[in-house]
Amino acid sequence: MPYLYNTAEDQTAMLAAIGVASLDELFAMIPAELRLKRELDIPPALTEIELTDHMTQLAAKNAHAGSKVCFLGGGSYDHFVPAVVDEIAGRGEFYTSYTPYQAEVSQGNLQVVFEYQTLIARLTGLDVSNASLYDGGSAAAEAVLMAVSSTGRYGKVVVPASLHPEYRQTIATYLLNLGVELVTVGTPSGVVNPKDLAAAVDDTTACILIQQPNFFGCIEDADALAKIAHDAGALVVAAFDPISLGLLKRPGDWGADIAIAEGHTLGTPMQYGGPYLGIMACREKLVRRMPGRIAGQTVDRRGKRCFVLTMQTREQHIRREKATSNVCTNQGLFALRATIYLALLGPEGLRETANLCLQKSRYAAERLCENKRFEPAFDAPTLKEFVIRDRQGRVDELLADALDAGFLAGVPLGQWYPELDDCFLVAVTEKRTKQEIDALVHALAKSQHPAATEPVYAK
Amino acid sequence: MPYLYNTAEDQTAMLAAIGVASLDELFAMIPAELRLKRELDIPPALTEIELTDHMTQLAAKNAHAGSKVCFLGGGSYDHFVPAVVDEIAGRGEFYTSYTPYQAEVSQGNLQVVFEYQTLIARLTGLDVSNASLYDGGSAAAEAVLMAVSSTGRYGKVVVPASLHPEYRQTIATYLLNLGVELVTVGTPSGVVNPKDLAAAVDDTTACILIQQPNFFGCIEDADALAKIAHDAGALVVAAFDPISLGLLKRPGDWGADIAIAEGHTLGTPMQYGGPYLGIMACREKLVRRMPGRIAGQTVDRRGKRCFVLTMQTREQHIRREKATSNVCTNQGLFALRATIYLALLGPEGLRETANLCLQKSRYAAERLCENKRFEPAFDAPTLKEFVIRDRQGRVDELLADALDAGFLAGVPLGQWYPELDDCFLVAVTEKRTKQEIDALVHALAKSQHPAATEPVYAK
Amino acid sequence: MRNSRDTKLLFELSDKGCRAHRLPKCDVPERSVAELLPNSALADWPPALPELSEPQVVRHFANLSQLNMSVDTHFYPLGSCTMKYNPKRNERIARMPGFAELHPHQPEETLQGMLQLLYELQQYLQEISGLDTCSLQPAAGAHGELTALLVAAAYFRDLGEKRTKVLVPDSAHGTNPASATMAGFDSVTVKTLPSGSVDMDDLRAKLDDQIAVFMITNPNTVGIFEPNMSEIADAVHARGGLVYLDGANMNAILGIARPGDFGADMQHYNPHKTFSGPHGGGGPGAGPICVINKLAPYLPTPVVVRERSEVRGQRSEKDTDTSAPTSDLRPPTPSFRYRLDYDRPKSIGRVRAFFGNTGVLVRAYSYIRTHGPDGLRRVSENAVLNANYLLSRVKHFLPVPQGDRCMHEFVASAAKLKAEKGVSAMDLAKRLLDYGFHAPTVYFPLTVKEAIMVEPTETESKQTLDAFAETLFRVIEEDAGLLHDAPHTTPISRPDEVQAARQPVLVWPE
Amino acid sequence: MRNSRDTKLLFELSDKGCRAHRLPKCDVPERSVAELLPNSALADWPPALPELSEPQVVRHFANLSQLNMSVDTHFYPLGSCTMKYNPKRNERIARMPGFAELHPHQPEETLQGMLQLLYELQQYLQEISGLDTCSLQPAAGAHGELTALLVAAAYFRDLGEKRTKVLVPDSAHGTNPASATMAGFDSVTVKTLPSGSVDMDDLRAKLDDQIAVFMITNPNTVGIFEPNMSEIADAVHARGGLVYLDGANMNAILGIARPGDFGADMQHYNPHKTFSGPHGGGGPGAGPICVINKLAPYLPTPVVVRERSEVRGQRSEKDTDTSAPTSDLRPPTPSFRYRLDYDRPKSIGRVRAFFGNTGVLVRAYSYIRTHGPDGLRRVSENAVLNANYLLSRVKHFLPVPQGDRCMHEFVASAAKLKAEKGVSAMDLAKRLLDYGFHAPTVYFPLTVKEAIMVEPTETESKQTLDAFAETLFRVIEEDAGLLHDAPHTTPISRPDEVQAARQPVLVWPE
Ligand SMILES: Cc1ncc(COP(=O)(O)O)c(C=O)c1O
Ligand SMILES: Cc1ncc(COP(=O)(O)O)c(C=O)c1O
Repeated sequence: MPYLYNTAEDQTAMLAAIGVASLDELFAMIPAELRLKRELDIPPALTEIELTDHMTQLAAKNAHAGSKVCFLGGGSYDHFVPAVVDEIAGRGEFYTSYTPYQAEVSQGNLQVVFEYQTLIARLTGLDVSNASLYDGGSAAAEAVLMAVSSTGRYGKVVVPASLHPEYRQTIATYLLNLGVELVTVGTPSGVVNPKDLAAAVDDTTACILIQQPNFFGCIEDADALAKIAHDAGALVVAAFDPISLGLLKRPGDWGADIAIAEGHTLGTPMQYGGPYLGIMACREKLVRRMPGRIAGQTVDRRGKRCFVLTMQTREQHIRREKATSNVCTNQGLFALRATIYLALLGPEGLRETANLCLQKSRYAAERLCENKRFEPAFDAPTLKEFVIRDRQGRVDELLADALDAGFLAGVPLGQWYPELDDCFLVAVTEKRTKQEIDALVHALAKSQHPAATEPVYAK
Repeated sequence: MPYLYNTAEDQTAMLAAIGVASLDELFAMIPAELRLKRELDIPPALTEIELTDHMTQLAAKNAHAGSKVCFLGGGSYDHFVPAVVDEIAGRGEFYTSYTPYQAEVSQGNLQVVFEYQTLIARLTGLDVSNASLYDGGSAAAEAVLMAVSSTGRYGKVVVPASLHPEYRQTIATYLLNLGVELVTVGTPSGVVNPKDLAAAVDDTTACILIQQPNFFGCIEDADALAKIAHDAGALVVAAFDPISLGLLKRPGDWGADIAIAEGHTLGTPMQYGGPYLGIMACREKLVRRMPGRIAGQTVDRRGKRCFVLTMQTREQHIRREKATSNVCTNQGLFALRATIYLALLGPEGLRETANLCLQKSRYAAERLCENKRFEPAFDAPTLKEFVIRDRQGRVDELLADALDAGFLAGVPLGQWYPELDDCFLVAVTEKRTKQEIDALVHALAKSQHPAATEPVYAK
Repeated sequence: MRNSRDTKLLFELSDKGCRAHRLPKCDVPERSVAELLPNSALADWPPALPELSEPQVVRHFANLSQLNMSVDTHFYPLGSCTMKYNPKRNERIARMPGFAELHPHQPEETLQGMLQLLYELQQYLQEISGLDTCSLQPAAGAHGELTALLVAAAYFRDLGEKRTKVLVPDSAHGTNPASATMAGFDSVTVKTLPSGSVDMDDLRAKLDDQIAVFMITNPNTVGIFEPNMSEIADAVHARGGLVYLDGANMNAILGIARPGDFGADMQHYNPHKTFSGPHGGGGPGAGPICVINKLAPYLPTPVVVRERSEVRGQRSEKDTDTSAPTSDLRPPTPSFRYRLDYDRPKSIGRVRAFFGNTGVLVRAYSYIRTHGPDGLRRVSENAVLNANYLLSRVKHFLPVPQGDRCMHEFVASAAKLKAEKGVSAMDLAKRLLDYGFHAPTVYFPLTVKEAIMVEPTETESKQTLDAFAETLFRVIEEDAGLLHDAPHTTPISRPDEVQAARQPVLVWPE
Repeated sequence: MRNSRDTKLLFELSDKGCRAHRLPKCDVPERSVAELLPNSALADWPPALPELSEPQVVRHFANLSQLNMSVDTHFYPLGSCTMKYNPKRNERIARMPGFAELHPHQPEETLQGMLQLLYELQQYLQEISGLDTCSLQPAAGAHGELTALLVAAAYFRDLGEKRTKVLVPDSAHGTNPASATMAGFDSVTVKTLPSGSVDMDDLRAKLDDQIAVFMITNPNTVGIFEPNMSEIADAVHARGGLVYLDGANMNAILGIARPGDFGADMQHYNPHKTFSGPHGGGGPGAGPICVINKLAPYLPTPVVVRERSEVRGQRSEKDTDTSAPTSDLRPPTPSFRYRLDYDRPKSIGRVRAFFGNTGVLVRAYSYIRTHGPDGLRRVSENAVLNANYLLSRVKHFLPVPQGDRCMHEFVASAAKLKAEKGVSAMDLAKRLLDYGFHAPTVYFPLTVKEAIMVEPTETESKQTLDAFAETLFRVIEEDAGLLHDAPHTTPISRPDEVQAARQPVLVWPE
């Protein structure tokens, strides 16, 4: 075993020092009848050469954003990761250290967390950020729990259908045993109709959760929706896309009390959905209800500025069953990556990235809809992704053909929205070129099947 | 420009401090008529996204050892590079530092060089090693110059045809203007015939250079050849393959006074032939003639053990035209990689690696020659690579077919040895599996062309 | 060689007009943003991010990194955290585009390699735990706890049983009671004895028909194997309750004993501990859970299933049984197809978006494949050997209440030292830093006074353990004053935590 | 946080029986080595390499690395070395398997991407130098010098001229005279004035028909542009000699002035300086050379040529002219094919095995493509701006003999300080280390007493330059004793170099 240090000689010496005759004797405190009498039934050991070979073969069985042109979105995006992010986050002093419990030998990590919190606060227009949560979905659920406990309203939580369906499912699961009702407001037009929301919100409502831009890529009338909630004394939780804040109003500026996001888009690769970065920020007054770790600035005994984990009385290791959350290990490495990423882009870089997504995605949408077969599913303006309706209703066929042509062309929506089973979601990041977009348009146009001459399927 | 720091404001302030009106004025000391009046005619700047894209496309136009099964040898080999080597050598403190001139802030590099020198001395069975040279070829030439100057024999240098032809060419180029004759002893049998060597060596001979195993992969009778040289008062230079020393007698033990090698096989990828690692070791008495940097152990002012560059009076920056060589920048990063690699393998790991090369290459040779079309070109035993004769003399056709079948099957020898234009060199490293070897045998058997039915071409 | 200039805050280093990352020109017809997006949604100014050059960014973070201790640079015997070596080969593998650049919504046909890996990992984890079915979805150990408790709740709801209580030993990690609360249960504390084992009388007193789950950490947090494990499990089961195993300490029993065999009905793993996933300075982790068959229907969706199917796409006889006999683990033949099964009507749903912390799972898979059956057993043997060896050296000068033996870790107490010399566990921890050792975990578990929890892991050498023991001895002999002010050689010393909490400064002002 | 245990020598850390890297079982029928190889060729025992575990290896080298200053961590104003930032994007690119895993003997059809890159790089280097043809083969600057001098020798031999002398200014880098000797020439030293410019009288005195080559560094090693450049070139050419330009200082004149335009017939580049190739703690480098047309036939083989050819393989009209008009640099169309041209009868042959230090050249190509024409010019503008700014600040307290202006670097002198206060250039250099700055180059060039050669490069900020200048000022004011013993905060201080040279210990004893 390449990772075991002790040699046979060492082992003998150590056993002697302990005063046992054998390794086996070390396990004497495990009752014999509870011991495993056989070897584990798992495959035999592989050397590094064999393992690398085996994993290379497994990897080769996957298509990926490097081998196909990726237009997939829906909460995960093929944004560019600058080389600096990989190089710095690949330094052992960062990725092989633990949560910074010993401040004296963790100032690197602690300062990064403090810088991260500041960046997130500035991004969101809110007062404070925590050190990270698991991902966007669980962050949404934590935000809802936070709203419930801080408002003391155990009645209901209102979310629109335009919220990421997996976020909605996660919230539902978290609320399962807490007796809080999860109300979903329909969004047939692709965005929340303020009237529908107003009808759903009342004085038992702990919060609403608005995603901006929403799951369909559409821009919600966030200010109006926030006002409805606030008028009812409910809190407003925003789910945002960090990249979009290069152009869009900050959640704190349109009324969000708590803002959460999936932060992988800030320098972390897609890696099949995780590990990602759960971002959470909130207003000052809510900070003592906030889950997760928080770093703060202080001075050491020599009066030197330094950073520590603080406000730990919220946390499980102190408050146990009364903690604001059970979260312990979070996503520190990706908070680091986000910090590096934002430091590299700066305000202009973030603006340009958002603008390229906007320009290219809108170009793609128009070009696609030059084809009579396709139409935009919704009228609302979009930023980075958009929903296309296939008037022939043959989405699976279409996407399969596109795949064969070398494109991960879109995410079919039927799996979450039966009424949208003739629709798919297309995302265009700053990495995509005009050439790639035009090629996609061409490939989708080529997808023709005998039955395709049928009368246009009626809605 | 992402790497420029100074902002417009900074620039203005700095120009003012200097007392010039413009950047242009800074170049006043360059006579106007010598200035370039136009822009350079090179392509416009690319952003990181565009550059990465462009380079990915260029890389995609190359086949490589990851996309084809590589059986190529002849001085560069597809050995496995453990991940630890990449990770450590990828640390900025190592790869972005300069030659360790300031010992106080370079102990990391200096200790690595000292460890490297010790490892090379132990590998070669010689007393001392330098800190590295450019590559195996130029190291061979430097060794020859070293032999000439230390023997004071400006008559001739004797090398066999079984020496790597590009090493021989390099030596010839280095000797061009020094009036030293380069004599090449033929090796029709694939190894040096002691009689032929004896006939070529006399008391004007500065040294012989023996490659073990030689360019054809064959084992030379090194002891006998070394004796011939020593009896004539000539020095013996050995060119060795570090991996082979897991099994073979160390150069110092068969009589080499100077040993050189291409060291990329110790943890550095093939990267199309460079940058590589020129290894050089020699006997104590020759050390003051050795080119290149050398680190030595000493103590600091507090008596603490430490390491410094030493014996610099050999070097160009002190001795200038009287230096032992002009080498300045060497291959430090690959000396580091070799040090890590050898530390990971240890004696057993090196032995097993060499043995796997031996076993697999011999298996491959036998399986190939089960096909009547092929025969071993030479009888001498081989370790990692071997020469196969295509009795149909259609080597190019054969290798082209193998390439289409997914194999980099061998190196045709005709380019250097017209008499061997029906032969090719096949190397098998520890990375190759039985499955891959069998597949190669199968692929070569399938290479059939109409003319292939011709009478077997006579030698 | 410290460089304090470049470790100023990003915001202090910011220089207006600097720019590291530049973007390509827009290659499609560009229109004004105002034309494309409603004004009401637009920001008036871009967010106030710092402005830096690329060299400055690199130098800033490279220098910051050197202010951390880490497993790659220092012995890190942080109890309960299993700070073992993180294999570099796994990092290289996880970076392969075929793993790192997969989009979570890709069609299954394009994910067969990844799904195969995940399917096989489910099998391995089931086999190692002795439990029947696995969910890879949870993002960390605590998340696994919550998920398993939600599964238990769904199970009892299905049975029509109203059970409100989750029993948690006082020596348990804080995430246990916190998870119980989040899952909607009342967390009831059960006493443990000084040895760390469960106080059976207290347990019996608190066991009733309201019990849903008993959460036990075994080996427990003082590093011993619960002596009454079977009794406890029987008692809980007799009341119709479920036994949950906190698997944070699995590093002690891989291939030695299986939770499923000693009474657990569910467990989580911490692959970032047991299976060497790097801790990343505070994550990522993963928290896969395994459960017995009767709980399987309630697991989160999706799970990975394997089908025998020759022709791609073609309808094929399904085998939802994800707990295929593990003898079935021979390298799968091309005649298998891997699918994500969403069709699980009784499932609790999701506990996060997307499949799971796949990047961590890829490393765990690589780790398990690297070791094989024999290797995993030897991991635990050596983890336990190292811990007992260190215990045998330390106990002579620092009392270890639990006694002379431990599993993968032990908990010493500085209570006596505190009383006699005024030197606390914290003082010892801080002083160790001066000698180039990371500190053990202190003040956990709460049941041991002045607790010093030491977990060396199997990847450390006898030489290192000896050096650590000698240093600890030396430190104890040192003058108390020296220790109170320790550390003396680190970038900072004894930050004022009270001020940090009283007047919190959580962001740098604009 | 230093960890001195794990930075013991590998040989001290070695523990018999340890093993990090394991190899697969032999999967072919295995035979005894004795059966396969002659006994006389076999070793009796394996080489005495240290035996270590993987975690130990990582911790050893990770800690060693932290004992280095580097560009990634510190300001590194080492004169004549152009320690600029090494872009991370280039490292990532060079690691792509399509570049890193190419075998040097692959057939050309499998190398079209690499050959295209190398061909285009030849073109760029020609354009930047204003010379006609390029060889990418040399492995470093000094190697380029040697190669160019061998080319010159072959040229004169071909002309039937016997020229024996190479003139080298006394301020030149040591590699210049050393290369002259290796190429078989007599190196003759030409004096320079305090300003660093060539002493024209001495030059004229030494110019005769024996001159083969005049080697000039311009901008020279004191960082000024040779005022008599044209005169010098004309004088040398008038005698039938060739002018060689040492291109180590190209960072000052990219897109500003071209050696070919100011009289050079040949030059080398140091891509590891000018084009940001990382120095690797002492290499790798590369030393591509460019020459005028009449010298082209003598360049080493092979060079990369481009052919117009539609059908692969098919015989095609060749264009050996590697100096195609650079306007030809538009992204090449698929109708080009790239070949290695070995058919160069007058070539000097080879100066190394294989094509060249390709890995370094890939980075140089990336660097040039990243900057483009405007960017390269701005690199030099800012390199010169930074140097002059620092000069303007330093000259007030440290004399700069060359005067008030410089190009990319300047040379100050501590001679006065030495005389008045007994503080040497070395003392200043050592003390700077305590403040987290790498030292400038000292005692080079030899023509300036107590030389302190400062090259900030363009990738440093005004803030850093200000901090450096202020520190230097502060250091000069400090007590001499403090400086004599400096540095005080580094891992070691003032190693005994005399002992190192007198009783050399060059290897660790077995
Ligand atoms: C005993 C124990 N249980 C549970 C946890 C929580 O695991 P995680 O941090 O992965 O959420 C930990 C981690 O510290 C632990 O030590
Ligand atoms: C002026 C000058 N010439 C030549 C060289 C030699 O270049 P290299 O070190 O790449 O061989 C150097 C490098 O230090 C130099 O500074």
